[in-house]
Amino acid sequence: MDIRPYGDAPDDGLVQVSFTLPLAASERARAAALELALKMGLQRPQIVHLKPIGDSFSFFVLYGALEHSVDPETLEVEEQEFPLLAPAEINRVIREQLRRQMVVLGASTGTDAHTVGLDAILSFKGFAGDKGLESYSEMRVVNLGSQVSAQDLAARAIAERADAVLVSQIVTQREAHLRHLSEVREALIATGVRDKVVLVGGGPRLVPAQSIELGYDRIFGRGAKPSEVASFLAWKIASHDRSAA
Amino acid sequence: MDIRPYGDAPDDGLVQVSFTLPLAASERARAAALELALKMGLQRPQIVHLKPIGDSFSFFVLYGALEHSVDPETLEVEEQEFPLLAPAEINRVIREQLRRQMVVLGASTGTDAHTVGLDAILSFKGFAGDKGLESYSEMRVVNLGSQVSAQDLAARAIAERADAVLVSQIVTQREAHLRHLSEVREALIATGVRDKVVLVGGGPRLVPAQSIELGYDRIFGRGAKPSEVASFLAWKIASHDRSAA
Amino acid sequence: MRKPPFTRPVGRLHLDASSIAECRALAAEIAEPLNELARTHTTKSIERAVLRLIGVDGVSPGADGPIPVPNLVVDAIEQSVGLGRGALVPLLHAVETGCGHIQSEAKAIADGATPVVWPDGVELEIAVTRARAEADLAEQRIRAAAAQRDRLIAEVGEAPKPWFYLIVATGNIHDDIPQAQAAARNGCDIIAVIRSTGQSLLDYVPFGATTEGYAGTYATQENFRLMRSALDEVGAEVGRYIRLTNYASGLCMPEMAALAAMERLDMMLNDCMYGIIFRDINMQRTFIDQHFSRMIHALAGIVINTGEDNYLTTADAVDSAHTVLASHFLNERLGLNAGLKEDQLGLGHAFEINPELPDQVLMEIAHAQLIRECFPNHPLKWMPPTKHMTGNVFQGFLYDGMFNLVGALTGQDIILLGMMTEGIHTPFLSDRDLALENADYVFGAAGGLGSEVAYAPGGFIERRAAEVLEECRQMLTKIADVGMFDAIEAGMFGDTSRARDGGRGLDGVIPRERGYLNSIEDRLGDALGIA
Amino acid sequence: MRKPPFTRPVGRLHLDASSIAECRALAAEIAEPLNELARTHTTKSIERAVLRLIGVDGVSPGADGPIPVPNLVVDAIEQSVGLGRGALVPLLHAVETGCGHIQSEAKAIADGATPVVWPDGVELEIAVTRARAEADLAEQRIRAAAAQRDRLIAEVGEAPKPWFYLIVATGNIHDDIPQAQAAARNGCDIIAVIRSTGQSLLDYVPFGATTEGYAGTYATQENFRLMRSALDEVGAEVGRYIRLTNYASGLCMPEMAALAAMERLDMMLNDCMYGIIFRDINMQRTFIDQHFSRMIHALAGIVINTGEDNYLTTADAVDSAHTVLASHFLNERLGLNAGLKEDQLGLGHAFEINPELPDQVLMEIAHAQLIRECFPNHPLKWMPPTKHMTGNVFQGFLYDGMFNLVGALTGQDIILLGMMTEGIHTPFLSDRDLALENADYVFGAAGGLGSEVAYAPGGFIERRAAEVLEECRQMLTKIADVGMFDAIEAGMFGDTSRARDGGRGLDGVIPRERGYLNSIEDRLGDALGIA
Ligand code: B12
Ligand code: B12
Ligand SMILES: Cc1ncc(COP(=O)(O)O)c(C=O)c1O
Ligand SMILES: Cc1ncc(COP(=O)(O)O)c(C=O)c1O
Repeated sequence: MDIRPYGDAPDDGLVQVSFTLPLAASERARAAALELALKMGLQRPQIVHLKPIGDSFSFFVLYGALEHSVDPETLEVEEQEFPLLAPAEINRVIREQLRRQMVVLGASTGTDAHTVGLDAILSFKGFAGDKGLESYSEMRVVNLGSQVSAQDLAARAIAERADAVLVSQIVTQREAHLRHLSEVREALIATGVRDKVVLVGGGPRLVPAQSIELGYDRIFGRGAKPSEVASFLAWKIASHDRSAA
Repeated sequence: MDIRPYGDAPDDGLVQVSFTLPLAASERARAAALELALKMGLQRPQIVHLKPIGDSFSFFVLYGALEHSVDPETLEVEEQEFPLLAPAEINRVIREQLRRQMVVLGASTGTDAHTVGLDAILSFKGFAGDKGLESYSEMRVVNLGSQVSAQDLAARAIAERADAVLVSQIVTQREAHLRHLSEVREALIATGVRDKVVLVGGGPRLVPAQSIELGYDRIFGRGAKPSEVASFLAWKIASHDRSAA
Repeated sequence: MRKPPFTRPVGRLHLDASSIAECRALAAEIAEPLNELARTHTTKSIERAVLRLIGVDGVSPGADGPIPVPNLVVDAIEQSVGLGRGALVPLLHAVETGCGHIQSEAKAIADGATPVVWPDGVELEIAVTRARAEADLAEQRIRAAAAQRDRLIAEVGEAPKPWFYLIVATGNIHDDIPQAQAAARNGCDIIAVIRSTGQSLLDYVPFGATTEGYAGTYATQENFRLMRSALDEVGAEVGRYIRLTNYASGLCMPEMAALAAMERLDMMLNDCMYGIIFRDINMQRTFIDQHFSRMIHALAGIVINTGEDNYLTTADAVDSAHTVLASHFLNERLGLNAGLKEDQLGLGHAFEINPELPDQVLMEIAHAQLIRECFPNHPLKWMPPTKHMTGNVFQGFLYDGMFNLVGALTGQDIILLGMMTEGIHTPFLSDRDLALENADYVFGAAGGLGSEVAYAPGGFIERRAAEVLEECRQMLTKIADVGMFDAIEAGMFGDTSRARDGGRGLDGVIPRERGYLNSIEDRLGDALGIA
Repeated sequence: MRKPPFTRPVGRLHLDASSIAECRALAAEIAEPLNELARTHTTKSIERAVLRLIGVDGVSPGADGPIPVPNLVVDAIEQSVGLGRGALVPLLHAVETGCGHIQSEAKAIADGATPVVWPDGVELEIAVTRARAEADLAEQRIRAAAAQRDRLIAEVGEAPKPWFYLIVATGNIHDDIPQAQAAARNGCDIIAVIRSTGQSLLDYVPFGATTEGYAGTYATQENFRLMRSALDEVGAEVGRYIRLTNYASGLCMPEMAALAAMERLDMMLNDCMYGIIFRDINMQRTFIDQHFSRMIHALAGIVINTGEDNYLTTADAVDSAHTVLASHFLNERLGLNAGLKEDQLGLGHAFEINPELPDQVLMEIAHAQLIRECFPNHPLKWMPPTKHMTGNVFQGFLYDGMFNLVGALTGQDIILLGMMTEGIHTPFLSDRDLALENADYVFGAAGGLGSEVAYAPGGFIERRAAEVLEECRQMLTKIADVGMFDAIEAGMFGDTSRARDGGRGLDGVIPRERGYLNSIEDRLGDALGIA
């Protein structure tokens, strides 16, 4: 069944929109804002707020009834491809698969200096009560911190005989994160280890659906939990038998 | 030249959107929100916030780059059809045209009990430093207050020999304002005085462009000033020679 | 919910206690003639309320749609034996001489099948006896609902104060319900279903479940029942008894009170002047109606909310701040006179000053704290910004937050949560949810300031509060001088002038004649000790 | 703007003055070895800064793009006569023996056309004399910029405090400019152009106007100049001198200070530890660089901003609140040692506590007021929430408002305005404008609370402040014991541990040898009275 946004009643379609136009506040600017709203599919759009910003910009808040609808049942929703496992289970899988500790290498790469997200996944303390990968007895975690170049990371992956490489990317302006993630993938390919590692990326503005286009085994987004990452790693080595690496 | 919204750089198209979907918070709800955003023309839409409201609604905040653009120069912008006049000038026009005081009848009609907007236009005190119609020596203002029925208003228009009828409509839920404005127009037509009065409507959710569809001589919107209304009335009686009424 | 322990800070402003006492004395003086008016008059709505309380209900078909039986009965009595002696006796006489069943006989009178007769002698005595018996039943019914409230609160749990109060207003009771439940699940403690525009001008209470209100949902007994049970359901789920509110206001004020009492509503907007000023309802009608309504509320354990905040939508919030306080003293006195206890007097306020004025927040604090200190035992209701809310929803969200903060600082009991879209439309589901997040944050994070903060002695806040109190004292002195009716005619409240014989509903005011009987009023008076 | 008169409330917390004095004494003790380190070492960036101050500028083509001439000259000197005696003498020797023009000879050395020679005897004396003369010119140049600032402020007008501080960050200087101007027109007093990710790790300063930064715009001399003149223009228009800020941080800290001094920037982010902890820059390099940078800032009349707020992005804001205060005492001491005056020490803070914690706002007030009282003469910089900002822009806008309120209550001088989209993206033009509206409202409406409010003696706020002060005293005692390097290695700041020989830039640290000459440092030392 098709649904539309719910403002105050079923199917009223009401949505709120705000944007700035590079126009001085004027009737023409209003008309332009309404025209854009119509193009977005807002029926009977109302400009409820217009604020001049300096003398060549105008900020608008609008409400309107969206003409578009969507049938949620027809949408492809990614089922999480791996099962969530308890730590003991994860450790057991690793032991069985690798017969040694799994080596997990993590870094925030390129010019990105953010480490809180990476540490949330790696460090013993973890995130929101969920312990990090360091707490798994069958993992050996090497946290390289931030601002690590793709080359250094690839070199360390070889040196440490890494089973998994975890890349954190927080800064997204001008698509910096995509560029940095690609650099790591290319460096791993160039050094011939891409197929020997599970390659995982993460950051608040990434979503799992980007895994394929980025050539990663898995991308994690906002609010990712260490236990999810650990479960994925266990599932991945089990299902793909990377123990040969 | 086509323009697009300006987030952080020219032509980046970035807009903010929020809405509620009648779905429990879930991956499917996310997918539905993204799908709607795409239909609105948001490229690379990002769900930056998802809040469950109870267990059958989800509130979303999204950002994305609008693919639509608009050329402001090609838009029809209503030029204000009348000139803004100083009070003395307005009084002079009325004197010349009518050779008596102009009778202005105002009311908030139907079930609408809001008077602040109407009083802002009519009362001596006015609005934001702009004196109301009562301050014009050549106007006799009859403020009927609120909750006036269309029939009573039409009857009073005849009794007072009104030159202008001003209708305020504030409550818009379920299009109450449009209904009430139409009732007044119909009542004036039924009693045969529609053509003898300048019919003006006003309220915060109305816009001048609605004048024609509503069969009003002029509609005023949010932030209307008494001096604008007075200027319009003067212009209207001068250009249409209603002095015969 | 992370509300810190609730306290009502007092003693912060070093107010002049004798001035406050003088205000109370003046209010009592002003209220006396209004009391007398209520004692000597009845209204059609009072009589209909009485009939409803003894079980008259339902509608009969009419030319323009169904007409409530209580209206038809009262009108039939008016047109036959007159209403000056009340509606109870003629109806119960018909009942006693007829089939004995109240609703059947009421229907018969409504349909013109049974003529209205004023009984004499023994028949009168029989009718009066029945009236007293019915009054006992009505009292029991009201008490039972109140007891049921207490039981449920004990069972599911009481919400910690301050109570978060939200409005639903879709116009459709079936849309209101899920919205109210969603709000309760996310932290709301009180749901008010606001009424359709125009309902307050109807001289009858619509019937049944309704779906077609404008900017509000019709208040009907069935809608009360549906919402009450939906809130009981969600209350059990969330472990907090969720209160329900509606409006005992407009031409049917007493009937709304009766329905609220029977359907276990918990709070009612019930102001002695709101209808006069903001709905142009006749002042005599209103003062008479409010008295009986409040007696019902008193016994029902319903907390009333007054509406002084509204004055400052038509008058200036700085210049007229004292009118709010003056009206509070009057609403308090009239409430106490009708048997309400202090803890049922949810005086409503907020002094919404233009946010562009310097020191706006300091003035808000001064005013709010002043009310807190003048009414230390009252469950005050703190209102959010409305008039100065624009289409800038972001800034509006902040204003709401600052009002929440002032409410927290000054220990207000009931917090009506502001809507960021107040300047635009009746609230969206999400507006309400965001408002709850706002309040949850502000009260959780800053609520403790109430017991932590003191204001500079002789500082801006203290001086401003003293000034408003003094202006209030002067205003009450003047009103005591000219009387309430003159004061309203002079536009002293809300900058709006109303004539004593103007507005709607005066035709429904009837002087009580010798032989007038309202056994329910008598019963309530006894029970409340205000005979 | 409707800011009420600015006051710095003090004496509200009844702090233990002897404990504060002890903290200061401990900080002096801790700073001493760092001073000694700076006295006995130079760095490549210091030498480049010195060259820039005497007029070396421009770039020469390199394999991977243009290389700044100051880098090429310093590298050439390092590879020939070594840097242990400084870069001034060999360069000025070439100048004196060459065409006499500094930039030409620098270019010649850069291009390898002129060999680097360490002069002896008279030639050495001539070079040294020239160095002293150039130091005079450099001093004049710096003083001239400072005087120009004073003149412009007198001419166009000074912004009333608190100053609203906004960040622009498009990456493109030509987009930054209109955004900064729009912000100034709508009430902003200070513009900070934040730098591209990665710039702080560059061991050179990029050249020219730039358009391609990531999440920030490259700091270059030309970008400084463009923005400075755009702000002068808009300042004249709005009648307020608009201050410009950038970052003397990262591997080129001293050069940034030099450029800032010459291009009349007004404030600089310039922390003694930020680069160590958040950019993994070597700690020896940083402590040496900060000293010389601060001498330049001192003479230039630049207000520095420190970055203690950042600690609480990686450490817990409640548990580690005292680390902020401890670091303030250290930044203060190191600043004073470098000749900065108290009114140039814009200590940065904010203790961003999880908004879901009870009493969050009370704790924010306690912490902010504590800093205010410990540093009563310092132009404190108050930071907005960042870490706990989510994608809920409405709630975020409210958090920002509450932080503004705390800033107002506690009399903070410089208010960095929070962005409702902090949790999402670098600010939109409209985010900044909304932030200005937010601050304008809060400071206008509630700013007066700062002089109005007192906190309960022995109450939560007072107790919390005392607790943090005591924890700070203990921490400084411990650091005085083990020394600064060990403290950082132990992760005492920002829960981040750095090794004394780790991180970037240690290779650019050079022990001063006998014969070391830095006539500019000497000149600054004399001028500042810290010789
Ligand atoms: C803390 C912080 C900092 C700290 C970082 C300290 C540190 N050591 O990490 C400091 C102050 C140093 C800092 C600096 C800067 N910051 Co910063 N910072 C933040 C802030 C406030 C919080 C980020 C955070 O810690 N989140 C908490 C963690 C737990 O969440 P998370 O990172 O999303 O991680 C979770 C998931 O994403 C995921 N995840 C993350 N990484 C990985 C990796 C893997 C393998 C997996 C599986 C999962 C995963 O799991 C984590 C747990 O769920 C954000 C704003 C905000 N509220 O988000 C800005 C923000 C991220 N910073 C920003 C910027 C621009 C900068 C600077 C570049 C500014 C400048 N030009 O100077 C500099 C950095 C310079 C550089 N070289 O990178 C921008 C980025 C804008 C954008 N989208 O491009 C933000 C969004 C602020 C803003 N609105 O402008 N910052
Ligand atoms: C004040 C107020 C009240 C006061 C009114 C007092 C009075 N005597 O007027 C009181 C408290 C009584 C009130 C009651 C109600 N209100 Co009311 N109220 C407002 C409020 C807070 C401010 C309105 C106002 O005074 N604006 C200031 C004036 C100057 O602006 P204005 O009306 O827009 O007028 C300007 C222009 O529009 C124009 N204009 C207006 N009229 C005319 C006429 C002419 C001829 C011309 C030329 C121009 C013109 O010129 C004016 C000057 O520029 C708004 C919220 C808000 N912030 O807007 C809600 C609001 C208007 N109310 C609302 C509602 C729903 C109600 C109630 C129906 C609630 C209820 N169910 O009980 C009741 C009214 C019942 C009824 N029968 O109408 C809604 C309407 C929603 C909608 N869009 O449908 C609003 C938007 C609040 C909300 N978000 O829910 N309200
Ligand atoms: C005190 C009071 N009474 C009544 C009402 C509602 O009016 P009505 O009676 O039209 O439903 C309000 C609305 O805000 C109010 O504040
Ligand atoms: C004190 C301090 N220094 C420097 C910076 C900027 O870092 P970078 O040197 O990478 O530009 C910041 C950023 O917030 C800071 O707070």
